[in-house]
Amino acid sequence: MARTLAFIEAITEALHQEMERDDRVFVLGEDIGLSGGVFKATSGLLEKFGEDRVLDTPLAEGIIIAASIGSSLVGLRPVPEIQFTDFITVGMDQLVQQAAKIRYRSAGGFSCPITVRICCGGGVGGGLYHSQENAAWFVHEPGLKVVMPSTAYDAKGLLLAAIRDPDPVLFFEHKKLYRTIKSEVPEGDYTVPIGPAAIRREGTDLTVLTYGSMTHVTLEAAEVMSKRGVEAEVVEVRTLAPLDKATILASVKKTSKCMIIHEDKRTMGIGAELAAIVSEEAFDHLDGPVVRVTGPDIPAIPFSPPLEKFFMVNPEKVVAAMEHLAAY
Amino acid sequence: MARTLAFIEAITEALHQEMERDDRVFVLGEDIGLSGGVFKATSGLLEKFGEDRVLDTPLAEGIIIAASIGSSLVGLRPVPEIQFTDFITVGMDQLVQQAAKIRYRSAGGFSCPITVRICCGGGVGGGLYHSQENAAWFVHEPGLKVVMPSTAYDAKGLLLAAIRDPDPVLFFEHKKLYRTIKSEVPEGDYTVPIGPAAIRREGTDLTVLTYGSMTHVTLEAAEVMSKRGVEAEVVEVRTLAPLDKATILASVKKTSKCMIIHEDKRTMGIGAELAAIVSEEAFDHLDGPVVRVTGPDIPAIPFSPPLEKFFMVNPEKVVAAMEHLAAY
Amino acid sequence: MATKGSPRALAEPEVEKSAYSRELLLGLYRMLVKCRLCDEKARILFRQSKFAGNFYSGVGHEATEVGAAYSLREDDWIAPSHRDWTSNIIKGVPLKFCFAQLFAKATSPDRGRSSPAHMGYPPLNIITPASSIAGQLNVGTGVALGLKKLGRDSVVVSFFGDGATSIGGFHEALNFAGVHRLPILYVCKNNLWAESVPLRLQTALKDLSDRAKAYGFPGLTVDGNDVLAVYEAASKAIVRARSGEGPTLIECKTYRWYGHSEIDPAKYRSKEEVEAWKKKDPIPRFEKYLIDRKVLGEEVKAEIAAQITAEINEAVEFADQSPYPEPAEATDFVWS
Amino acid sequence: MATKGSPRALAEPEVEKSAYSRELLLGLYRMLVKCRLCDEKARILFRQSKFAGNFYSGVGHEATEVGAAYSLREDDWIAPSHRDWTSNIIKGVPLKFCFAQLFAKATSPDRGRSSPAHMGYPPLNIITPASSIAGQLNVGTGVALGLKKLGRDSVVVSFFGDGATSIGGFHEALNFAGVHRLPILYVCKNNLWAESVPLRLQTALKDLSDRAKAYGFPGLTVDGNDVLAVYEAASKAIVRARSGEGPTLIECKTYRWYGHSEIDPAKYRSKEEVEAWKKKDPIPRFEKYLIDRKVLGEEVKAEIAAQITAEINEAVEFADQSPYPEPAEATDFVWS
Ligand SMILES: Cc1ncc(C[n+]2csc(CCOP(=O)(O)OP(=O)(O)O)c2C)c(N)n1
Ligand SMILES: Cc1ncc(C[n+]2csc(CCOP(=O)(O)OP(=O)(O)O)c2C)c(N)n1
Ligand SMILES: [Mg+2]
Ligand SMILES: [Mg+2]
Repeated sequence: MARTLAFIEAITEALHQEMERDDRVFVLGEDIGLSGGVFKATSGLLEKFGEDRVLDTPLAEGIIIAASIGSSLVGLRPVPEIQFTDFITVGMDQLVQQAAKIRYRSAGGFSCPITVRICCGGGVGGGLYHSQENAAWFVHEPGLKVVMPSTAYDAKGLLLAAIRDPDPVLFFEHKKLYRTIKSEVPEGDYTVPIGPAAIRREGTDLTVLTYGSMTHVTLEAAEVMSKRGVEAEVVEVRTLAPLDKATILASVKKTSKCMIIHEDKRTMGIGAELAAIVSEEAFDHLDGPVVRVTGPDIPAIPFSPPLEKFFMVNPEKVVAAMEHLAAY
Repeated sequence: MARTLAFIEAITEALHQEMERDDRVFVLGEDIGLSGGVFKATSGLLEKFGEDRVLDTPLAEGIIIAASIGSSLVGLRPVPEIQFTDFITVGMDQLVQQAAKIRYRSAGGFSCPITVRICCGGGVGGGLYHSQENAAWFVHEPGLKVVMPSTAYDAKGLLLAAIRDPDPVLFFEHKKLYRTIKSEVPEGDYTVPIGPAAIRREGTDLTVLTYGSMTHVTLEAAEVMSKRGVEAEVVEVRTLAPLDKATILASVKKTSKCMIIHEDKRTMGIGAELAAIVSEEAFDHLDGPVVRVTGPDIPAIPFSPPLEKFFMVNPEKVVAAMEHLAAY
Repeated sequence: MATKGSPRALAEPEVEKSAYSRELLLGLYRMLVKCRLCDEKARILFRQSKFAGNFYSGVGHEATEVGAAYSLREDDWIAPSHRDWTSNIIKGVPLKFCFAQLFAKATSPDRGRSSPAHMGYPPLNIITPASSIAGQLNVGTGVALGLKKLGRDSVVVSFFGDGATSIGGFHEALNFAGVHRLPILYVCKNNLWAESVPLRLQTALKDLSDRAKAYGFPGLTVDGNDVLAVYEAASKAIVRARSGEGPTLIECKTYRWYGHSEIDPAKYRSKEEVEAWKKKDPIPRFEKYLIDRKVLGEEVKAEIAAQITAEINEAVEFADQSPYPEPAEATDFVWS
Repeated sequence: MATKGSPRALAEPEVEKSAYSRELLLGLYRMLVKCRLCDEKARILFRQSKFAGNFYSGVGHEATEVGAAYSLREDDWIAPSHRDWTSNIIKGVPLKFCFAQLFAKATSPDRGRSSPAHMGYPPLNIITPASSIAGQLNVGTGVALGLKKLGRDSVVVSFFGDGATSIGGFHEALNFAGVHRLPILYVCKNNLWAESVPLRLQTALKDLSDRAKAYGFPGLTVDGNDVLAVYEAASKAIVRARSGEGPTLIECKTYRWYGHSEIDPAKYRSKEEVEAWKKKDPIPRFEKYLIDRKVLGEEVKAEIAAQITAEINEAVEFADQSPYPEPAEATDFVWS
């Protein structure tokens, strides 16, 4: 049976159910046990599973990830939490030099089934160091899988898929979605496969590639445009690595126009790769430039409300870009 | 007067001259003093300037960079060396969260004039952890400048410009160039400005965007193509952040075709951003897809010679792609 | 070394505890009260939604903050962390800027960029903090290296919590400072918790000052709620650092009264623990000391409180009246 | 716990030094010689251009490597670093794979992916090392956590140099292991230099075992050229770890005879220093000990050397004859 759950409730439920189903699964991170996490994603786990499977760790992202990698080598299924992606930089070495490469460098002798839950994203007044995205770097690192759901349904299904996946998965959770997004979520077990993008809205006039919280912004803009006679096809790239090129290219070939929306700053954001793929592999089908609507190129989202607002992509900015592209 | 210097000699000379000229400049890093560095780029400095300005550091990239940032805040001009970019992941937090953002987060109250010399690149049998590039991540981080020279002339001129620049500059040195590339280098003081790309070869049939050691591979391929009647314009993007969009776009608008060559793995490599810029801002001028020739999407360059060879872009691969694009 | 313009023109710390001047004692007291009242005001303003984001109250830590930073000169540096908004006040930043910081107005030192509690002040050498823990400690160590290289006799005080001692950056910084005998004071505010993580899950040590044993310089543990104990330890360490003898790690055992931040109900701690620590409030304790020694009387006490309250109200008014930054300013100060 | 298949079927380490068996003593000796001969052979092969890349010789460190790893069971783990190619030999990896690793052939455990000296062996729980220093130490700590969670009594031995003790990852790992009393042995091979950086520029400590004082578990310094001293310290620590009493840091003072790598002439060290240490060669020293005690005679000694030499030649032959991996294999093993 499906009920309506908030995005974060879907994550919590996935963790509870998977820890019940598979006793190799354990969670670890800062503040996740006694307090249930800064956003309460892990609430109830300590009470139910005890300190042995719910580990409040020292403040040290490197060892949080390394402890996960190491214990995955002996067959466990760790699910570390990184409170804010802004602090993933401290764990970069472990993720990029260890997790991403251990299968490769051992020619398959070791595998590293960890699922790193990482809270990210802006628009909630987090300021410079609680609003970053930092997913783009990891898409450049083969060996890692990177996912970012936008619905409660996908949050549960993708998280279960991630934990069961034999590879290291970075599971990005946009904090703005935690309590603002609700959707129907089956009570039982199900997975959403890692890999396939989702077509969230069919359309014939232009393709919009997006992910994370921008999925909702894009859909809102698409509805506005629909009233103006432009039907956008919205493709949510919920797996960012490896990318679902087939779905992306099929949509662009159908609509002949492509736009990319992301919250992250522009240069070398994930939109760069999406644009590159489209312009290389669907060039003959394109009837207009591949347009990116993104955050500006500044170091991070500043705190003061007018500055944050300036940064964020909103439906109006998307609509303006859609108007422009549709008329191209 | 100009003499011929090897790429690495130009770097050494720049360090010597700038340390003589400006006593705020000092170098620090692992193995750089007593031994003159793993590749000898800093040789002679300890003897000439003493331990106070040539600091052999503990094995800890984080504090190497942080010590640089901190001492730059009080007016010094540190030039830290990172032996291999493969270990920059350990210093990621300091570079991204501190160096890139300190001017921004203090509204210009602090500035951070450091020049991080980083040795990178493959093709010399370095294996998984001595062949990485890792420049792409930083191009995504406004506040940082990223440069990568390909000639001895630029190596000296850009390094002097970097040290004098008021912003943090990541100065990438491709290790394969150190002793294989020689060019005329003036004895005296000069700078090559950070920012402008260089047109290394004029051509009318297609534009090739490249940087680092691939500049030479590309030029070699361009000569082959010239004999076949195709004139490629080779634009070396020697400053990777911020990008010189004007030069890039002007060339593509002239030739109507664009190819990108880089050694780094493909997905989310710097070619992604270059392709995105071209396909968004020069779309109307394009007569063919924006083609990327890059390393394959594997975690890093493997050691065994046949495997490394498989990874590397070489003139043959570039020629094949040029043939294809030229005929498009 | 210039101390002109410094609101507290202390040329050098006083080192003989038995001979502390009346001026010093009253100065410390005034500063304790100022920090407390400002911090409590910030909490009220947050709950009144006068500013957004979050706030990390340092109530309970005043003796540590004041004791450690009070004897700094204007040319000295502070590397604060998330819970050290008041270190700006101690170093002498006008209150109006401190509240403008909370309100993220254009008049704040960073023109609204950083979050409310992450405050620095370049003109007084207070490093605008990044959130990432141990970062300031690392950058502060770099400043100390720079000062030493320049041959200056300024010092750096770096503030951080128990939590920060677990992360790699802490180790790299202290090890480096040990090798080069840098002029820096590492002040660990051990308040027993890093968010909801208790000390027993952070370290196998009893005293975090033992961490210094790995770096070859002194580490000491002091009662962080005893302002004179902290002042004494810090001023000796500062003198030591200034004269080129190197760093000191001072662990101050203290407690935060409220949640990790204003949105944390802190249910993970027992009522008893919180109450026991509130009884150790550093301010009444120091008040009693001063009253017993006839340095302070009820009248002066009231006067101090009134003065500070007036100053705070004026500062809040300033912050309130200040404009927000213009949206397009968001793209300023990225590169030079 | 299974020891079947282990080439050295030692069920448990011997802990009473006075009662060490003849078998143990000879076993240690044989292993010392094997490591030395293999390492010197590797250096020759490198200089003969039989393999490319680089090699980090461990000559001089044999007593440390052998002493620390000799009493491991097959189910125990090793987390080696760049200078621990021979730890594979000690744990029982057939020599042919060790030389195939150097030659980066398709028959190497990683099918030619890692560089020559960065060798692991999954079937015997030897973690294929990344170069980035302290990484293995961190991942090894994670393995120890996993073993503890699974309720196994296996242990982990992590090898690293003096240099590695400066980096943040070292701190995070040891601190974490201290909190959770993990079954791991941290073996620091203090050879006085990290590349060309002398100890005085790495740390203000005299003994790196003092680093353990920051983590609440024992740290000890032993003569790293005395195989029995290392064996004794390690086997006690292993017993300790196996029985749930937690980690130990063992600093072994030793020296590397040659450059940091085969391309480093190591001119930064004085001839006197090198010669003095060569005089402390752990192998003749142990030989003398055994001969004095009549455990070893010239004949057995020659026999051992001959046997090992034959084994090495066969292994090199195997490596030589093995094919390189196919170019297109480069894209294998990226994802599952
Ligand atoms: C690298 C990093 N990881 C996580 C956080 C999130 N965080 C902010 S404060 C904090 C706890 C700090 O505890 P402590 O150092 O004891 O200082 P206290 O808050 O008790 O003053 C955490 C985990 C961070 N800021 N930086
Ligand atoms: C994070 C990191 N930085 C730099 C290097 C380059 N590097 C390889 S070995 C080494 C020195 C290691 O010294 P030590 O730990 O004492 O080990 P030893 O070589 O003496 O055995 C360095 C700097 C590295 N591998 N990893
Ligand atoms: Mg704390
Ligand atoms: Mg060493």
